[in-house]
Amino acid sequence: MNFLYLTFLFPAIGFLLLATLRTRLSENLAAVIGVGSIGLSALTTVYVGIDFLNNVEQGGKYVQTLWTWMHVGDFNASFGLHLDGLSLTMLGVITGVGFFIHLFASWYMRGEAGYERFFSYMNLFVASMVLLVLGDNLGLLYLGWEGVGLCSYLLIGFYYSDRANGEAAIKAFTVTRVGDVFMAIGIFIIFQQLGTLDIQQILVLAPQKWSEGDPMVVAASLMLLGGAVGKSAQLPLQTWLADAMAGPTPVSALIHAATMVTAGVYLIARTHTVFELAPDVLLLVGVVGAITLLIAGFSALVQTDIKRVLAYSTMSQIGYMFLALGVGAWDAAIFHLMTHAFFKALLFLSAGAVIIACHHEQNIFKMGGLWKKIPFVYACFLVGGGALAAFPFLTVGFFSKDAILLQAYASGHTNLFWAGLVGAFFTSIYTFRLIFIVFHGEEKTHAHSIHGFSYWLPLGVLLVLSTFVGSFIHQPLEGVLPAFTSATLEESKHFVEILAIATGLIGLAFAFVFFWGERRIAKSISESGLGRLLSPVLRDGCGFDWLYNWLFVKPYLFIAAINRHDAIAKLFDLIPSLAKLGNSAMSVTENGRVRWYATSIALGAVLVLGAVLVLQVTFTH
Amino acid sequence: MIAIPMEQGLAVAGVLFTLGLVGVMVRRNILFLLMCLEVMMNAAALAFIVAGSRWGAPDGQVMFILILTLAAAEASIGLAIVLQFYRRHHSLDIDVASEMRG
Amino acid sequence: MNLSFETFLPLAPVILLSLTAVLVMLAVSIKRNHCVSYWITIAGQLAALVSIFALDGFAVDRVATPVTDLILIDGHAYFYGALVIFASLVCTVFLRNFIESYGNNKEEVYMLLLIAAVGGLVLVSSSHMAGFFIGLELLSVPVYGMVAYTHERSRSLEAGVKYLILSAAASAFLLFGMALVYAQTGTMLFADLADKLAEHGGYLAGFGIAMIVIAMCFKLSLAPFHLWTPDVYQGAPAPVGALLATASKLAIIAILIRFLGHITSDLTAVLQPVLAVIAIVSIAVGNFLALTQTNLKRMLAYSSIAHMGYLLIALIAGNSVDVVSANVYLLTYVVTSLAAFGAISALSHGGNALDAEEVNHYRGLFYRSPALAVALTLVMLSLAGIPLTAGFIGKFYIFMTGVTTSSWILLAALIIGSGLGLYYYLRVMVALYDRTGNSQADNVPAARASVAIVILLVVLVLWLGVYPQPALEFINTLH
Amino acid sequence: MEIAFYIASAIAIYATLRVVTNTNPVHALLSLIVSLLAVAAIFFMLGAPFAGALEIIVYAGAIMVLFVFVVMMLNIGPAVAMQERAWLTPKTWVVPAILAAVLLAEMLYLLRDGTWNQAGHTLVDAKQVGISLFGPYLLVVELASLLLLAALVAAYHLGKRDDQNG
Repeated sequence: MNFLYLTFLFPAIGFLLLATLRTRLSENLAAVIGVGSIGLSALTTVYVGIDFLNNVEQGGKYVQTLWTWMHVGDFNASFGLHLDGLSLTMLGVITGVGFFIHLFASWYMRGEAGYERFFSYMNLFVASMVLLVLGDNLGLLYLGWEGVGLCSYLLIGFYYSDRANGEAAIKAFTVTRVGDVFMAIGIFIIFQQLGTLDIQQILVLAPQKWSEGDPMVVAASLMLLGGAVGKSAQLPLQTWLADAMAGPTPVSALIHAATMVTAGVYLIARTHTVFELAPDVLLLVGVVGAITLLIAGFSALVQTDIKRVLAYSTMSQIGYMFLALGVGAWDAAIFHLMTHAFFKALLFLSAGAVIIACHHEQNIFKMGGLWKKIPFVYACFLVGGGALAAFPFLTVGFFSKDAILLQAYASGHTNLFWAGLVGAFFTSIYTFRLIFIVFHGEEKTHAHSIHGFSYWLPLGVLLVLSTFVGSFIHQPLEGVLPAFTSATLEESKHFVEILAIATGLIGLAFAFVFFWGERRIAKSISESGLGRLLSPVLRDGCGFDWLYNWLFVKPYLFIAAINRHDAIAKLFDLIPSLAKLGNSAMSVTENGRVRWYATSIALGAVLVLGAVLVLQVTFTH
Repeated sequence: MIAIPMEQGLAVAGVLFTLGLVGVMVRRNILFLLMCLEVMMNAAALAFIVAGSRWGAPDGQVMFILILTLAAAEASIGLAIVLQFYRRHHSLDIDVASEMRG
Repeated sequence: MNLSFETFLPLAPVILLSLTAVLVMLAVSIKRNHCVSYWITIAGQLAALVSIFALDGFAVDRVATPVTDLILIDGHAYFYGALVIFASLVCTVFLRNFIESYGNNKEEVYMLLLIAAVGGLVLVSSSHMAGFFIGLELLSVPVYGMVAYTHERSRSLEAGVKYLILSAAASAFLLFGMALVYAQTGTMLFADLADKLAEHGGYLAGFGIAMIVIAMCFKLSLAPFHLWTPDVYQGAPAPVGALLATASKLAIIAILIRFLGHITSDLTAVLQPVLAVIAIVSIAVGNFLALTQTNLKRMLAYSSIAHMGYLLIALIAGNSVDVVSANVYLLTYVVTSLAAFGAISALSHGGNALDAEEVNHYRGLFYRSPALAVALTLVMLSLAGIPLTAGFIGKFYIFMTGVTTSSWILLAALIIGSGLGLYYYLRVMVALYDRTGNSQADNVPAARASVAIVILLVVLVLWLGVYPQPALEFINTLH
Repeated sequence: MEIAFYIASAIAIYATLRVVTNTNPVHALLSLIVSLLAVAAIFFMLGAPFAGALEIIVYAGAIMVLFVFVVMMLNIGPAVAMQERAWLTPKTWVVPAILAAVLLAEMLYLLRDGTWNQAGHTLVDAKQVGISLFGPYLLVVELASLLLLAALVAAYHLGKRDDQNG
């Protein structure tokens, strides 16, 4: 476990090498550095993980103090890594899934301009993400949090020559920044109240300092929730994720599906004690998740871009995680986080393969009948999609989603449960709609077949993990997160399971009816009056962009237009002009003449000595 | 041996010191500047002797010898610079040396 | 008085440096050879540095060892002594390349440097007015010669004249002040000062101490005694500027800390408001003047005025001198300043009419000498006090001193000054990466040894910024 | 006999005033020597004969002669005196004089306030000074030699003409 710091160090070194050597590297060398650093990090994780599971008792932790930055009086800024079951799970997902995505990217990005730039950002991302999950205090966590935000921004705008991509990047950055501000305020509140940023201390001190429902703890948890919804693309800060698909597909797989967007879930799980002290806020987490999963599910139904379908499905799946957090199903949330990372990474990478096969075509209605050309990708999509739609027993998604629905039901929040069930229904529809349209039906483009080791290995591994095999992975969360307890858990188990299976299969049937073959019903609905009205709204994410445009952007531009001459800046302009005034006044004194310099010394001496004399006399009298 | 109040001796030193200071502020000729610096040093030396004689200890005179050393050192470097300065500018006007400012 | 070998053992660094100066003189008198003189100087200083560590051995329980009445060797003296020798060693390396192309005698400058280092060592360890005075003069007199060393440049000569006259006037203030203190107390030992001050009433000593403080303020270039600084920094050869900005300032702060530690609390209370005003004015003046400066040397001079203002906060906030804060601040400031002047030195040659001092010389440096440009960037960040650089740690300590003593006005000055500082440091950084501007110094190759030392110093800057704890703990054991 | 002290003081102050105001360098130097001699007289009166002797020999003798040499080397003619007279306008005097007056006033106020302390009651002869110099002050004496060495080297280098080499 002593090597824990290497999981951070390898990607960081990889980033530095790539960033400093830049174009001096050949593509192959850049790939070796970029992928190799993550590979080494993943190997370290495996080693550390085995060591941890063997040597640390259940619910235990391992703390590695890297260095004490400063220790002045009561102020102690030390940096440490904190490893427990939760962070080990996250670390495994980040480095493991991250490695396969990097490997895939080395194939996917080949020949693109800025190959080494891409890997330098990706390595920086992994380093920041590792810091985020391993940091033992909120300051370090925030550093990682901002680091991944930066990388997300850089990678969304990777193809910056296209203006739309730049705008998408700015949108993502701005929207998540709103969340980050809330989070920073939350951290300030916690520090002001508890006097520490150390997460473990916070978990201990919070119940001592606050009683349940204390206004301060409500405020703190609300602010943290604000940060979480921003990063995890939940209502009301969900609008950026669909546009974030402008980045290269491996980026979407790693950052905008598997890891970064789940940071909000991690944050809430990490500070669970604070949220448990504010039950209303915790319920709000669940409600936010439920609403998001529904809205995102609706929107996914009508998307035409293969990646946007997956983006909305990501929002909706994170909605499930939030829902799970909200009902207290902590380990179910983290379990779904992990399985989601597997199958969503698989789906995105497969989508990347499809896009490559179709010569960078992303519109699903221009594809079709691809299953013959790229059968392996088809298989991946079937398994990944099945997991997404929680296809019973064979896929990993079934086990995790079932756990969430079961615990939601058992916790008594039946409204949330029904919302989850409806969401599952829609998930099933839009998933199979995507598969039917892309892989079946008539062939519309001439797709070429694809080969390569670094293409099929990541897909193959993720494929296996997305089947029921993935559910055998044990997450050492006992003792780290509170266990879910409910009297009705056992008795409602079969009821919920049957309901969930039925919902999924009915959704599949609906999808078959609507989207198989000629898709007549689907077309007639979309051409009916209601369809014409609704589908554009749904396609644009239920009109949130439109709403925010009117609510924030337009008024902001309006105010900006009124304030064109910038009255506030005038006030601030005062500072430079004052400084300039001071500068020119002082410059006069530097006239280069020794006699004047001597005079200033004499003047200073007269003043100092006079002051000392007066003070001495007054002090003694 | 004349017993006088120490304060009067210090007053004389003070007067000499301020006279030297005035000279440094007023004169433009480097040679005069150096002389005025010598005056200031000498005033400090006088103050030390006066103080030493109040306590009847040799420390004042030891300090005087140190000041003498310093005065000699500064005078020699100062005069070397004066020579160099005169060679370069054909003038001893210190205000010529105000190329750097601002 | 019994003087034996053991008595003088703690003075080994001083003796070694003096011997080295004499050796260089003998070497010159046998045959002039730049290389030989240089290596003798380096070897001597290394030996002195080693002797300091050998004598101190990072001891946990230091015993203050007096050598006659004049010198007191304790942790404080060791720390500052090591820093002074380190600074002069680094300046020696910078000097070599600089002086190589100088047409006139090259070797004397090393003698002057060594004698100045001796002065610094004596100053930091003196416990008596006589040691104080002779140390200060040993530090100043050789520097007059070094500032004007390249007297073929009219600016160097001008700087020499200015520094000589004003510094001598300040010395006169110092001496007169000492005489007044002696007149009232009858002692020149620091250790007896407080007792005797209490015993013999009167205002004379207070007045004298104020005069001493004025002279110190002049040497530290604190407002309103700061006017000489930019002219002298600009005119002096860049490596000499480095010495002035580091070794000289260091030693003077060291003695000031020691001296102020021995006066009575009544007098401290008198001096505090005065010094507080000086600190605030210095911060304002230094930062204001640096704002529009396009000459890097002058800018560094102005920034040093502001930095000394910050440092003064540690000396005056609260009832006693916050020695730890001052030490930490000086350590970070010295390392950073050395690197800054080192970068200028690396691009400057004694044979040229001017040093590489205009910001324009550095425009687009990144594309000519990337390592130096990155180093200079980090130096500017450190001077501005950006986190993860040494400068931040220093400023943070000062800030903590201000907070713990509730000196809100001083803190406000610190914060506003740092804000202003950011502007002009960033401007230099921008120039380094500016591809468009035409550069005036395309043909000046950077000196390899100097660049290597600058990079080493920058590594130190980063190390102090990222992992300062060992250094901080070491400083905490000093007192 | 205190009158002797006051006379010597008056001479010192007057001669110094002449140094500061004189326009002719040689005359000023002579005045400075007079001032130094008067101060030396005060030293003798205060029981510091060794210091007095040194003041005459080293200060008035050696250092001032150095000045005289330089004045002669530069061969400054009457033009300089004219120039000096032109520079010494009342305008240049006003501010420095006021500053100095205030400084002096501060000092004199300081000295007036308090009791008189007798000085010049004990003779401290050369022997005592010597014992002191080579006893507790030994280090300072050694260091003073370094100071002179530094001054020697610096003056040698700075005084050299550009066309001289080696």
